[in-house]
Amino acid sequence: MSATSSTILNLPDQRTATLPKRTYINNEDGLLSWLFTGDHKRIAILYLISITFFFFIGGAFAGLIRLELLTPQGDLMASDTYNKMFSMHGIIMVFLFLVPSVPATLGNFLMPIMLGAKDLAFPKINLLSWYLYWLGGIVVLGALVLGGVDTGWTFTTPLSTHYLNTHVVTAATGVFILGFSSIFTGLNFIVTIHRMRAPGMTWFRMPLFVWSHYAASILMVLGTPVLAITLTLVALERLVGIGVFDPTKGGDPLLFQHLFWFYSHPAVYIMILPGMGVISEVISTFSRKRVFGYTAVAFSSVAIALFGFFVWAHHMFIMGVSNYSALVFSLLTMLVAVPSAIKTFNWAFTMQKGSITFETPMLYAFGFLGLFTIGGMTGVFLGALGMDIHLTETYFIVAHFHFVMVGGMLMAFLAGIHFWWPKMTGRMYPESLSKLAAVTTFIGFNLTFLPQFILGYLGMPRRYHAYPPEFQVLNVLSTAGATVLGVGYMLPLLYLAWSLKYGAIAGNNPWQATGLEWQIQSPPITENFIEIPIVDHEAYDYEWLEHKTAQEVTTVG
Amino acid sequence: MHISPVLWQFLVKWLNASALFPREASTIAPYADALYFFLLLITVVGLTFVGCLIFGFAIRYRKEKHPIAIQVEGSTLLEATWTIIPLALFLIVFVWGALLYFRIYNPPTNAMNIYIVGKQWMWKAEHPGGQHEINALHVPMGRPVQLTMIPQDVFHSFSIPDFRVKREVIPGRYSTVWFNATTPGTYHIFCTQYCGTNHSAMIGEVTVLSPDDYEKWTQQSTSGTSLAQNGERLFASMGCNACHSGSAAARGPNLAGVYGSKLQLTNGSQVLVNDAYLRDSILNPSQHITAGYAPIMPTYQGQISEDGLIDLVEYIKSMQSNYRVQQTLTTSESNQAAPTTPGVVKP
Amino acid sequence: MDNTIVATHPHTHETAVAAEHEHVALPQHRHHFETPEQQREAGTFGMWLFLLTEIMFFGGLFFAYLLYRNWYNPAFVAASNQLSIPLGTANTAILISSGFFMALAVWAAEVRKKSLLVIFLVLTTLFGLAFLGIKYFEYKEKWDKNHIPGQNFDVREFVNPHAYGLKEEPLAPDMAQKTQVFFFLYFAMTGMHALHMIIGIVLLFWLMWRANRGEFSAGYVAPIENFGLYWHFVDIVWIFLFPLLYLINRHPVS
Amino acid sequence: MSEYHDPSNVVNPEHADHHIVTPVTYGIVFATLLIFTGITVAAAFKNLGILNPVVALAIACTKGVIVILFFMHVKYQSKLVKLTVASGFFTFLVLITMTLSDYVSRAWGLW
Repeated sequence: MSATSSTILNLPDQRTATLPKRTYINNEDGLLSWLFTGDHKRIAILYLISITFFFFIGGAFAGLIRLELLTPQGDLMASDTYNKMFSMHGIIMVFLFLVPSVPATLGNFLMPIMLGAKDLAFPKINLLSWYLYWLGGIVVLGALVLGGVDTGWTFTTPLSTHYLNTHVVTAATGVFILGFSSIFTGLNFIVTIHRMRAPGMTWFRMPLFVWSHYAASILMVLGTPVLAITLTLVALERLVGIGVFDPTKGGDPLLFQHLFWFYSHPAVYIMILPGMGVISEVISTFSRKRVFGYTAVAFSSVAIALFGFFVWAHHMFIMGVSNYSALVFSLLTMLVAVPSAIKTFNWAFTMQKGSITFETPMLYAFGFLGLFTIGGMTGVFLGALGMDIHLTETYFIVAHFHFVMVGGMLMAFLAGIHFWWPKMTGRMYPESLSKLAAVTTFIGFNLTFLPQFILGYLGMPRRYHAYPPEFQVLNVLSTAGATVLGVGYMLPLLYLAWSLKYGAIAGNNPWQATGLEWQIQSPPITENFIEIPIVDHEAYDYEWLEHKTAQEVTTVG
Repeated sequence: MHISPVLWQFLVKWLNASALFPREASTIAPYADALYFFLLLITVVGLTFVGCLIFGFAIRYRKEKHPIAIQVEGSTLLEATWTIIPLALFLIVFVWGALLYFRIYNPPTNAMNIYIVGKQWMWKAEHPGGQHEINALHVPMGRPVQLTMIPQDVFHSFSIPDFRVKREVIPGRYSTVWFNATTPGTYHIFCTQYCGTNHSAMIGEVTVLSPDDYEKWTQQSTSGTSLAQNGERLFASMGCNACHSGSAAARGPNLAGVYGSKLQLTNGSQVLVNDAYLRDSILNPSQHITAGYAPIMPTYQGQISEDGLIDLVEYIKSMQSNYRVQQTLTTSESNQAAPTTPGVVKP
Repeated sequence: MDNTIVATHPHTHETAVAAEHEHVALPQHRHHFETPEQQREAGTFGMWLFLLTEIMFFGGLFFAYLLYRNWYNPAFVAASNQLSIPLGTANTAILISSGFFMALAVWAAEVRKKSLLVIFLVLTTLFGLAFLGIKYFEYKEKWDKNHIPGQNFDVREFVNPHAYGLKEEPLAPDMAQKTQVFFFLYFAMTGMHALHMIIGIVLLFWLMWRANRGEFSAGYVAPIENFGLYWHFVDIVWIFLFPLLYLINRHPVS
Repeated sequence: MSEYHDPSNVVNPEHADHHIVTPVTYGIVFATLLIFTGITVAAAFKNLGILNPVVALAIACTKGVIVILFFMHVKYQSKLVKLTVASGFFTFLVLITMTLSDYVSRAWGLW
């Protein structure tokens, strides 16, 4: 391969290349061998299929919401139907897609390999986590089938406890079960990272992907149970009428808000941190350069996890928390924005003096950087007390968290899926189509959500089924963008499925990346390594990789 | 290309009717917008900076031009720079935001008060003079107006985007917000906290009138009885006057002139009597026993609507002497109408 | 294996597998751990992480308790005095004993004494069941007095205690309503605790059965140890619940 | 294998040797717990004013710590486990104090 080519893609000779004979995919046959597997890679694939399924269900709701908002009148569906749509969209996307997206698929698949372990510490619990995911998913879908739930994903009391007769308890049960699924994933990761590292794999030799998953796992383990107890109390309040959140019985509705956001704010870090890990890997690989300021990026992940527990009340600034408290939480919110800024600059500087190529994962990573910067900065708007008064509960909020969650997390997820697709399946996806998809997604995304910032400053409230006519033009733009975005998401589904059979054989290390996962065959064998590796280099050590490749050429050739 | 003139006109009209920036119709709005533009500025600068870095590096160090990467560990100086500069910016934003927050939530003392009751799915405005409005609010221009708000059911949120004010309406306690409208006209009121099926129908209009027009409107639309007068009737019919008669031997404390005073409670604490205190001591009296009185007052939780509470609060606020209370009491006693033990009477 | 690259060392597959099998001393040793030691420590660590989630789970309830106890102190005092101190104290002692036998069971497993292990597990279970039995009678009394929060909640006893032969100060009617908050928290907290006990007892039966088969008599003690952690955690929750719920203000009001 | 291959993590700070606690220790701990239970009941019947809940909680914390240290073997565990336990209680305290900061400061007035 010549040094001046514009890609680092290095595939084996397609005329002679074959997939390895023995892989985790064909190690055992039959559906049962998948359903009772303990193999983290197979569970990751199970998860991947499951979350894709739920992503498109949630996406369908998003499409219907945007379609309804095309006109100012509520003409496509009745208002309670609309309310059920956005509630389901929220619950499915948050609990069934975003929280497990990267950790349960890519994290599950890669974490043990990156650490040089044969599997996660508790394979059975890992499988249990997937079953709980489906149990929770089915209960949530059950709530939908039985007639829906219209609380929004936030289950705000006293609305959810006393004023709705939809299936709140069913949906809450589903989310409760999903919480356990998430706890078990996080618990497994923490134990694996602490206990299963290969000899020589010190903390500061771990890839940043692992660091960010470590931070996210801590949040999962410590935050999720608080959501569980809160939802239990909501369910009890509905079923027995106990009144902890009911002001007429002496309860405080704000207590619900505190407990709910104690989980749900860290939850946004659970969602975004693993995505940040993916971006670190991708940018490093396609710049052929170690991540700039490795320790700063690693510690900023942990800092986000730590500070993440101190800022939840910024969701409640106008809800009647005391002014003093609001001040403290606003200040802490400003502090938590700093580690994200540090990360962004480090990623940008990783490219400096690198040797950059522009494959699909890198394009998605560029998209992530731009959109996450906007998403993060608009978070500062909302963290500033006085600004929050005008912006909160409007489309500004909607645009902000979609920039972080969809523009950030989903871009990172797609970057990761494309990046590790050859490792997971042994085959390449079609490059030009995937680039098209990346660009389509980026354009569609901006068209969908940039107008919503303007709508938000105009004051258009979120969760509105009908709206004043002067907001229509921007809503039409947004809906048009959503259509493009939808196409952008359908494309990968199609060509990735296609590539399973017809993609080019990828070989072990198509990107010439340094991670341990790239040094084994693709797809890997059942216990990843024939022999547990001994790690003698840092992550992102491209000189080590060059040296190793040179040696292989001399010994094999 | 030929565009049908009808379609063209429609398009032009459609685009002209669209909004891109909200009107500035209160004294707060320019302050909020100033912070907004500052934030926009740092966002754009930050985004441009990150964008320039990415595109600059991507072009300069693309593989064709720069085939061999040069490994760099990192740089403490740079790390410190991009820790401190964002931190400093964010702290400025914090201070600025906090100042704005207190501007919006700290009403001036001379503000006129209007009560807002939110219920699924309408806004009821109650003016002290006895004007009642639904999904509408008339306010004078150039006078600070404070809204004292409470919902009957769930969380709502009262938002007037063109004034840049918003406040959650919290079940079980009064919340307040204030504004000083600067331009006559009509502006949207939104409920921004999701409150059930017809959440998006819980919108209304605030009409800002010039002082003269406002005077006219007040005269024309009054219901004839002020809130305090309603409250007085309620005070008698609920039997409050039996204990709070103001006489020395009364079982309840004297309420005349109590509003705005500092009260010594049996539990030793001192409280300022305001709207929230009055409402709470009607619903949860035992936590607000004035020193020297026995905890015998029954609770009115569930027996009186939020509107009724507002009437009572407004009445007690306006009460300067007990003359009329005692008059009512004598009349009703002579008629044998008022029960001596209150508590079972529903309004 | 033409497509396989061994990460660093050029060992052959056969020697690697053989080397692994040397480590395997116990049938319960799982393949993906290098040593039983590593497996045991991973198990303990995982169990502790699970207990962290339990801390946070009860944490929400404890905060609700803290808040309402401060808001409605008189109601909490009066309602707390309705709980039986002898039963509560007895239960505390019973649960501590149960924990003690659990600790001894862990010891018995560690020194590989099968019959002692089974005996201690049985004792642990018996004391656990005794705790639940007493709890049942406490709940039943509340049921009879209509002190279960909900539709039928009855505050007469707190408004007019003397009529019921109680020496309490009467509560104002609005404050008496707040006793419902106390009782809800009482049932939620002790109920969650009892639920954990029931789960624990089910697990205990399973462990007893396995212990009786001699599964834990050859040096593999992780399940006993980790269950012990769980059981002691349930203990600790009660150690906090007892003073917080039963002993709010037992001394005469000064 | 090479010299830094340490499968049993003997030199790892996250590692601690397996320590068997004797029944005698358990017995002493058991007795202590029972005595503390007695003290906490007795203390509740004395009027200590504001100190009543403080004493009750202090005793409960002591008992809890004893159980954690001995029954749950944390005294003999690795630094990692100790840190884990501490972090759990730390997060719990964050939940309590930060939420309480709102409730306590609400009473300070509306500014």
